[in-house]
Amino acid sequence: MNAVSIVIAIFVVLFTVGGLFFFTTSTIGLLRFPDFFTRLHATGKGDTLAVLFSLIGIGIYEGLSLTGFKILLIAVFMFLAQPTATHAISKAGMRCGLQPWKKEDNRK
Amino acid sequence: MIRKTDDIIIRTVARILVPFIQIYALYVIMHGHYSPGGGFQGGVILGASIILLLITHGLVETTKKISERAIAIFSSIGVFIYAGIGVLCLLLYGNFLDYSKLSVILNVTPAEARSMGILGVEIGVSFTVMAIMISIFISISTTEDHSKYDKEHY
Amino acid sequence: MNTFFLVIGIGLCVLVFFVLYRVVFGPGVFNRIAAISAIGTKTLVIILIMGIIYNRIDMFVDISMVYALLNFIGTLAAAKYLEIGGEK
Amino acid sequence: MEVTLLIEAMDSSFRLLEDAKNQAVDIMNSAVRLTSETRIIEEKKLANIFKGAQSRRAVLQNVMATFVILFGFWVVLSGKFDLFHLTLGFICSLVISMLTHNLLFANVRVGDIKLTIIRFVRYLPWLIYQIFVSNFYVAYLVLSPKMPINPQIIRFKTKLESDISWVVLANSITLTPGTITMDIKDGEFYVHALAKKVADDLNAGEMEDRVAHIFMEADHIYVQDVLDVSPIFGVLRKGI
Repeated sequence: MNAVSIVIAIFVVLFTVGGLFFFTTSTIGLLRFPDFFTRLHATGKGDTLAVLFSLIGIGIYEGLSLTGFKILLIAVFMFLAQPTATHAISKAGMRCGLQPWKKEDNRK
Repeated sequence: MIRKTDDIIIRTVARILVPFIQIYALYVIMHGHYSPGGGFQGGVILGASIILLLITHGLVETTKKISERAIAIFSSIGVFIYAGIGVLCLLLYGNFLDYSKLSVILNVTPAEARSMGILGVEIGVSFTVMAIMISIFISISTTEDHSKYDKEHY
Repeated sequence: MNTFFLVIGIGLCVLVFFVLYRVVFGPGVFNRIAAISAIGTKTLVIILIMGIIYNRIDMFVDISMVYALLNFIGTLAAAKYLEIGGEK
Repeated sequence: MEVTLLIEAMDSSFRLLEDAKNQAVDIMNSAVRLTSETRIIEEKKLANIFKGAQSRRAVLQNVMATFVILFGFWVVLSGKFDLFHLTLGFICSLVISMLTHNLLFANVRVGDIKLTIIRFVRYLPWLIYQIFVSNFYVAYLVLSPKMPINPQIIRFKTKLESDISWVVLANSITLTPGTITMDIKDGEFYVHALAKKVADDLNAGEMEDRVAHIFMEADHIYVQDVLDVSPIFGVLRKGI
């Protein structure tokens, strides 16, 4: 195992563990936040960066090839699709008359 | 009746994504004998891209591109291609879908003939799957009146 | 390296089980849809990690991309359906 | 007697002349009108032919551009460069570009496309930095035991015009700390913000200025524009 592969392994571990960390925070946010819109904050943002991190980690592990390019393509697609999906769900919720949670009311 | 959304964000993202999704679906169909996928999966993605167009641009604008009559024709053409290749093999003294017998017509070696025969069958399957998916979606969404849906279930 | 990816995959699976709580008990349809979309995003990464473990990532990357596409389209369709139901 | 007869004859002859003159004027007028009408019709026909040719040319351009992009995408996806697969890719991208030529280039604004792309690429690092900040913000909120949130909905009217810039703005708002775009009605953005501070940050309008700068919309002078111009100005001053 030479020096280059060790550096690559360190980067892979760093990015993938970062992805797992942000997946964890988004999941805890989904469970802990008080209402629908605040939960969307957790999933919409957390999942985008987590997927980006995990895909970068796997792409570095895979190296510069056709497969690596396809992984990059998935990352670009998620970057475009995840905010749009979040926006679509939140708009549907607002049109259906869901009331956003306020600080004053204490319902969980 | 499927109305088009009044949301400009979803409409723009869909209109940018649809051509790429379709070329990806055709890639899945055409490379079915090297990688996973093939006729059925590619057909599903192709149908899903048209459904994305339907829910964002509405029924009227989509049927300008691919009319309901064309969808019905596509569904029967797909079955015709599939069965036609099978029967052609029968006529050449082989079994049903015995592609290697096609080498007499195509003027290539039996191995290449098998590859081409699989490709033809997959194209037929994908046509049928795409057409049936779109026609199911259209017939479900145009007959039911959505306004009767009560608000308690959200 | 394979063991490391195995650990990451198991961690993601555990997270999917936690999100499943929102799917089952979440008050209302919208929480369920948001949770299902989050599960789809995690599954996409799990599929890629499975590809690394089985050493066939060139195959699994196509499946993962199809999964991302269908997840996106499914979420949009559900949102559109509920939105039409909401307008009187 | 003869005098009156003479006068009557003269009168009638004058009247005849008058009628003839009126008729001639009428005929001349109608002839002029007819020629002008035919000319207008001819011009309209010509214009129609010209416009048809122009729109056909625009469609052809769209098909060509879509075809080039899709064929490049196919080659990258396929990764096989033998004749059989390239032919398949050619046919597939041709069919799809015929089918979807008005989707990819629906309403392109007239402008410098190269400069737009360069500015967009320069915008991306800032966006990625914002996503980092937003994720750490959400992580901090989630992991802190008291969860100090105070959600509120803010609305503002945007000054952007084209749909692409709206998409970039809405998705950037969704990805940056503490805000998601909820709804857009008649150019008004409804934004759900997690805390008062975040909402104030958004109302300051830095992001909107940046997006307007990318797509060269809204009449504002930005710092970046001045920086873009300054090297040219320096060259000019050296010449003087």
